[in-house]
Amino acid sequence: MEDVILEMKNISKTFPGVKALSNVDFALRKGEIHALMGENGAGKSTLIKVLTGVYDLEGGSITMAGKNIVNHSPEDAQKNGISTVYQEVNLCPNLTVGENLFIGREPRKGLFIDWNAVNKRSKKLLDDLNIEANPKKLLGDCSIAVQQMIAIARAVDQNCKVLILDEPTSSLDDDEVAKLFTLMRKLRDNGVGIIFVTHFLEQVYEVCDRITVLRNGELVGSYEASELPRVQLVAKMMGKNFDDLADIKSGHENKVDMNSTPVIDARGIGHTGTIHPFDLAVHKGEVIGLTGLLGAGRSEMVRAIYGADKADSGQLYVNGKKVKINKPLDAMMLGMGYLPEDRKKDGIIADLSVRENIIIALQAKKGMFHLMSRKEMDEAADKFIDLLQIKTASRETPIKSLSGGNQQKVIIARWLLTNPDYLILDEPTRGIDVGTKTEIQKLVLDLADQGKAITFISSEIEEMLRTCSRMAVLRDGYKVGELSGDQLNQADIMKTIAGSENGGSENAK
Amino acid sequence: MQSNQSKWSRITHAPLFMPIVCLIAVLVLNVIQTPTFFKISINNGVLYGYLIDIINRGSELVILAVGMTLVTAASGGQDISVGAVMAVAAAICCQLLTGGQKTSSTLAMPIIVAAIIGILVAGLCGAFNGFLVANLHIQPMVATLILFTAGRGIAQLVTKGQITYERAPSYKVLGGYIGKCPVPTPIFVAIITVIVMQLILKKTALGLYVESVGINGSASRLVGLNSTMLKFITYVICGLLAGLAGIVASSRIYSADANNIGLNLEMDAILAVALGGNNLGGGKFNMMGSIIGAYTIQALTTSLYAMNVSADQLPVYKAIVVVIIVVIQSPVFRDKIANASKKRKAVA
Amino acid sequence: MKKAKLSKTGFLLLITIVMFAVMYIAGMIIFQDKGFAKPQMFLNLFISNAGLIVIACGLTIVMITGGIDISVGSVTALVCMSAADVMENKGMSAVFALFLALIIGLAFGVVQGYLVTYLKIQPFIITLAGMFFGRGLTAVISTKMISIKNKMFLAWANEKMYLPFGYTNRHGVLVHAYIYPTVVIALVVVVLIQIMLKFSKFGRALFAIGGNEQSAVLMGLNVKSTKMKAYVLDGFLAGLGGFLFCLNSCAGFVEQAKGLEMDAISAAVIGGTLLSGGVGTVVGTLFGVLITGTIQSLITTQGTLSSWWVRIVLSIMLCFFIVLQAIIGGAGLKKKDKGKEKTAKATT
Amino acid sequence: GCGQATSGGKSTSSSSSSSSSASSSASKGGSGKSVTIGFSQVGAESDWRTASTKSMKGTLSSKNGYTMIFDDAQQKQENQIKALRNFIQQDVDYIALDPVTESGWDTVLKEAKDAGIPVIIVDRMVKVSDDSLYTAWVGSDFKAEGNKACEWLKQYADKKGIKQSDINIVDIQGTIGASAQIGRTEGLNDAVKANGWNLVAQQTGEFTQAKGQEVMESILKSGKKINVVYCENDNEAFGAIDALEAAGKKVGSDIKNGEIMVMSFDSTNAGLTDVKNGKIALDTECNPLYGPRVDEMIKKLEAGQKVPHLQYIDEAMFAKDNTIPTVTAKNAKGEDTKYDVTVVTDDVIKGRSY
Ligand SMILES: Nc1ncnc2c1ncn2[C@@H]1O[C@H](COP(=O)(O)OP(=O)(O)OP(=O)(O)O)[C@@H](O)[C@H]1O
Ligand SMILES: Nc1ncnc2c1ncn2[C@@H]1O[C@H](COP(=O)(O)OP(=O)(O)OP(=O)(O)O)[C@@H](O)[C@H]1O
Ligand SMILES: [Mg+2]
Ligand SMILES: [Mg+2]
Repeated sequence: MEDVILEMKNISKTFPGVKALSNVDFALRKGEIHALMGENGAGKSTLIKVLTGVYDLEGGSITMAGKNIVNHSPEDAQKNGISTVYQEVNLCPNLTVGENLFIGREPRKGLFIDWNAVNKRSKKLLDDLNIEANPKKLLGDCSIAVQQMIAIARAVDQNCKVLILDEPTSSLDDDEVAKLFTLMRKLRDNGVGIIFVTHFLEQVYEVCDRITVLRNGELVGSYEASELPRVQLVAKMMGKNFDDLADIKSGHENKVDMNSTPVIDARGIGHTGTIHPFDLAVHKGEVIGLTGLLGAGRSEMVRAIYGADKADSGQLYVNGKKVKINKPLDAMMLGMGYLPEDRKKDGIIADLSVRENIIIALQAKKGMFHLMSRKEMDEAADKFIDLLQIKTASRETPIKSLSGGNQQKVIIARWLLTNPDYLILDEPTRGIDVGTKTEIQKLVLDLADQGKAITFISSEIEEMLRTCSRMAVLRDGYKVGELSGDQLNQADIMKTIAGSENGGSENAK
Repeated sequence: MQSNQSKWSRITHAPLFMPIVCLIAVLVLNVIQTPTFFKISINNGVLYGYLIDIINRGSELVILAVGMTLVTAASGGQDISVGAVMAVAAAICCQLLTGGQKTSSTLAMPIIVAAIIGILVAGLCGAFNGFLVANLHIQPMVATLILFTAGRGIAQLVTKGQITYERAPSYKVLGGYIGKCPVPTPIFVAIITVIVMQLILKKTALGLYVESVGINGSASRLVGLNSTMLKFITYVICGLLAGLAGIVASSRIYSADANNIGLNLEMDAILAVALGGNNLGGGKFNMMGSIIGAYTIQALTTSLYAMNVSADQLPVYKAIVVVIIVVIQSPVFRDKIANASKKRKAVA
Repeated sequence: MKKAKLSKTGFLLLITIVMFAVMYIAGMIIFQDKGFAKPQMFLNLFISNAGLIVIACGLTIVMITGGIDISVGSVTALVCMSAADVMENKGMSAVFALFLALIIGLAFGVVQGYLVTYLKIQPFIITLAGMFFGRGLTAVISTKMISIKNKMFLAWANEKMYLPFGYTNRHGVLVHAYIYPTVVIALVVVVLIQIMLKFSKFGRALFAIGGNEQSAVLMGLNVKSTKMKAYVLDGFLAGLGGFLFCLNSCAGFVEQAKGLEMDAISAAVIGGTLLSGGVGTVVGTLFGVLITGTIQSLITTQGTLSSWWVRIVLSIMLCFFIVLQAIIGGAGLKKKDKGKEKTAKATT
Repeated sequence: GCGQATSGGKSTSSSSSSSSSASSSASKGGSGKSVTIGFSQVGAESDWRTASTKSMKGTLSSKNGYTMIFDDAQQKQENQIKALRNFIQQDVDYIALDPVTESGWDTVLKEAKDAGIPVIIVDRMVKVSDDSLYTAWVGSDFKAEGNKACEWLKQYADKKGIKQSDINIVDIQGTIGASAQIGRTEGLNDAVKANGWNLVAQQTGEFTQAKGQEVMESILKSGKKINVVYCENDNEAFGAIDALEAAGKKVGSDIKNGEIMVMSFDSTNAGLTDVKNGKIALDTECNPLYGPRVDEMIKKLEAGQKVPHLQYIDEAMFAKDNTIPTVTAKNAKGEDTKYDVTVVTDDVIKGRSY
């Protein structure tokens, strides 16, 4: 094979109770974008971590430009010209944006770090990539999307031969993704080999030259992207035929009675500094989507309803009754559930087992003195592991050792278990593979059919169009419009998001 | 063969395995040094022997370790004021019993009432710590530093700077023996504390809540847990238990010695938690581990006394044993050993 | 908007400095007639705490990585005792004693650093063992006090450096204020470490590790060697600080510097260092030392409190200070901090 | 500008007394300026210490023409150094220091001397390179305490016809490194060597009842023969007695018939009560009442008189009966001194405030 710059042979990796990789081969050519595909838990991230020395190499070999290498740590990997963006944003929240970009390779003047240069170069780097962030700002104060972009910026700025991107696009919106792709193509043209992990099939076909598919820790095969039709790719990933474009909405008629008392009726709810007062009504059986650009305040809107950030203005009516929500538990008691956007920070309780992570919300609702019996817990856990096909060694496995997508499924299970009347899903499909994504969308519609009210947030407009019966549009912390029925199409949504030239806060209601 | 091995590995990976091994190791060391170490006899109508000493003398430490485990799990920090809080509880209890006298051989009020008041005041101290940590988000070690310094001062204020003696025989019961029962009372107190705590952990969701809050506070809040309240509660429990330990310690010497009751015990309690395999950074905890850890420390102290190690060198031995224990407990070290033995097998 | 520019660390540092200034000036006004306004009174804060400043700087470094070192008090005692012993009993020179002090500190740093970094044992426990070990070893060298009479050493200790200002005494004579060389050394250490923290790769890596150790690994930093170096440097500074401490007390004895670790930790924390890591400055730590020193000084100047009230008032003032800092700091940073408290932990 | 501090070759006591008498013309009872004295106390770690503080504060009170600036060092030498520096800045007339430790005072005492403030050391001794750094010392002779207690035991054994080699003694030491522990342990060690006693065990009880009890328990379990327990303070003795009795031993002075003799130091109220009950055979006093002695010294210094550089405070011995009425033992300076043994009566106990 010509121009192979990185080759992995016979890679295996075992975790207690899981064979994450068995005898996987992988080859990356110079100047190609190579997609690494597979379901949640297929072993993509593990392969990357073995490659970059986060995990020890248990067997097999890695050659780079014909030379055998062993990376004992990401530091080694970087020295060998491999730079990586890992799946979860892995930066330091207590350092500034600029520092995160340059730490470990700071420009120096003599012995000292040249902070001016750091800031200047950061500014330039951020500007080049169109990232709106001040280099002097603390990273922890930036939204995840920005953090994600910064992680990418850090990786691409290093003169690398191999760039690895593990689901970099999961929290980016289309604009950002487009920016990233331009960048990736440029790097490819400069001869960098790129490994790209994603669950978005369109993206794969948009930028990738070749595709390697993993399933259950085993290599399925490597293919030219042009020679592998989409349906076949999915089939290879899942090991069975599957049509991800199935019109899942059919069979779910919209039976929402818009005149009934809304389950949730927010009037003038707002939270200073994040979301301006807004009105929002959600009815039984309805899936309402929130859309807007990055940072438009979708998450903030639902956080204010749920009491994650206590609303400081307006009133909330639940089933027509005025209620006061001071803390999330109040909302839960009123039948709400909230799947947060930032899985790592607000979702998983890392050291607890899958079982405990699933039952924790229900247990909190029941109160301290009504401990669920072990049997109840086990049954609940097993039911959802089965239902959502969560890939885990056992229900007692700590959630932190699950793959990213499977962690997300556990959090979804947590909220389904509480059987809420009103469920808020903020990016529920982030990092979830195609098969399951469809399952989740179906689930959402099923729940609506059962008479639950749902608010759904996703960066994928496609996905929203498939599930939502109504959409609210946000811009800069204001709710700027609401669309339903025929208006639910890409063009109209885009128009509303962009807004008219002069109207900042017109209300389409 | 296969199943044998997996059974063995299941045992060795059980959470309590290492703490128990360490305790046994310390005890075995004793038998070599002091052959009579395990001898238990009835002397003067009571049980008598080094083993009894360990279990008896370890009681206060066990009680403290229980509270310390909860605090550590919930807040990822330690309460270093427990020793001083013990002194406060003892001072209040004794002053109430002597009716403000320096020495008394009668009781100014029923022991149970005085003891409960003492314990409640200790709980109040815990509440103070809890407020600082949970509500004001002050780092635990610093928040509890306040009572660590002030506690003995308060105790002295209560006892007017002198040791208060309550010489009524009934006050000696808690730290001594109940009637003709040959088993020292502190053992019962410790066992009851442990049982009650185990029941609470088994029958309520406290344990799960505490772990959850300790691992990820913001996620816990979003699933409806009141992390402020939970942290606060653990500190109150820790305070109450410190109070109980203080009263037991005071009863042993039928007096309140503000300067010395529980002196340096906070460090031992923290050590017990760590030896029990718990992460001092909070999160998942193992109560039985801490209790075994506490007895391990007491076994060590008693053993060194039994071997007549001179007191000034005692900390050196203690340090060495502690390091050995934590090193063999360390997963990294165990992995290394496992790898080495695997390699040796492969060679053979 | 302007204020938002100030980083979180800068904001906390500013609060600390302002609060110190307010407290000191208040003291100068209240106790004007008691000499509190004299420049020497202020300089004494540095003179008496030179060793502590250096030790607390070392501690700040490991605290920034999210670690802790509670062995520093014992190391100080060991350093003083060894220095005294070699000079008085072995006839060595003061230079040798200084050397020995640094070696002892380094040795502690290397061993503790290795255990913490490479065997991943919790720093609290390792350094607790270090604390026992150091204290025990001190007693092994000698249980008696050794006072230092070495000429060169005493010359170092008593070398006053007069400053061009002072106060006019009751006879109208200008008494020059003075400092000792220890103060200069301490201040130089503060400046050097602050520069290192801000402007060196190593310094920034410390912050990255404290912010999120796992991320630091993934970003390609050499976490192990950085942490190891942090502990070695901490050990070195403990040795140096111990020697400065010794210059102040000119003696070695077993009970020396007991509880110094708590003083150092609280100084660092009051100065804005987080025990959970990732945040801290040594300038803040310096002010932390000055603040606790001033509180003590105010109480001494007042001079009518009974022993136990001294402890209580000391802690009330400490409490007041910590709480005020938490409230002002908390209010100023409220929005920023929300829900962020455990991000780092969820991953480790 | 760095100048070298030079203090004139004058002896401290004379230079300081003259400077202070110049500064405060009126002293006791005078309506004018009172004498300011800074007192740095060790802490409040025991009843004994509390009594000592009370004595100082009571005597050197405003009623008697003093202004006292009191500082509690909480057992930390570094705190005392800070306090002394503070006193110097406050321009006190005198400094009284009850040092936490014996050594480590050179620098700060030199500062006091440079400032012309006389320093009176009480209780524990200080070791400094230059004795003129302090004006006077008054305190206990711990070594002598040990010596005389052991001498008493020797004579007691002789009188009761017990062979010296039959004495099996346990030493429950004080906190290691404390001067009281050092002196009392040394006294015992010397006597053990001289008289051929068996030192069965030596372990610290850290001056507390709880530790004393725990250590005694442990020693008893070793099964060795014991007939004398030498406790280095009263609290340890209480603990040891409890442990002995719990193990079914009889505590008393009848060694021949299997009783175990407990000896102790300090002579607190509670200790003397146990002497009277026959539980403690001999309690050697350690006198905490320094107030009057310091008062006396300052009055002399104010009047321009000289005071002795070193003075020992008088300390008695207490026993249940007068089997041995007096003992002769060496004091710290190695001189033979005669000490009386007081028989404890209710009056003696009542007279003890601490
Ligand atoms: N640290 C770990 N300990 C134990 N098991 C692990 C650990 N990391 C991963 N696994 C397991 O290894 C398998 C592969 O995980 P991996 O993270 O590589 O999946 P992935 O393909 O990246 O999935 P996703 O698309 O969800 O990110 C999973 O079954 C997971 O549970
Ligand atoms: N590019 C950015 N630069 C600076 N701050 C941003 C940026 N994006 C978001 N923010 C901040 O984050 C807040 C909300 O962001 P967030 O991403 O949570 O909104 P969102 O509408 O939920 O978007 P998404 O869920 O797609 O990330 C905004 O108020 C803004 O202050
Ligand atoms: Mg992955
Ligand atoms: Mg969002």
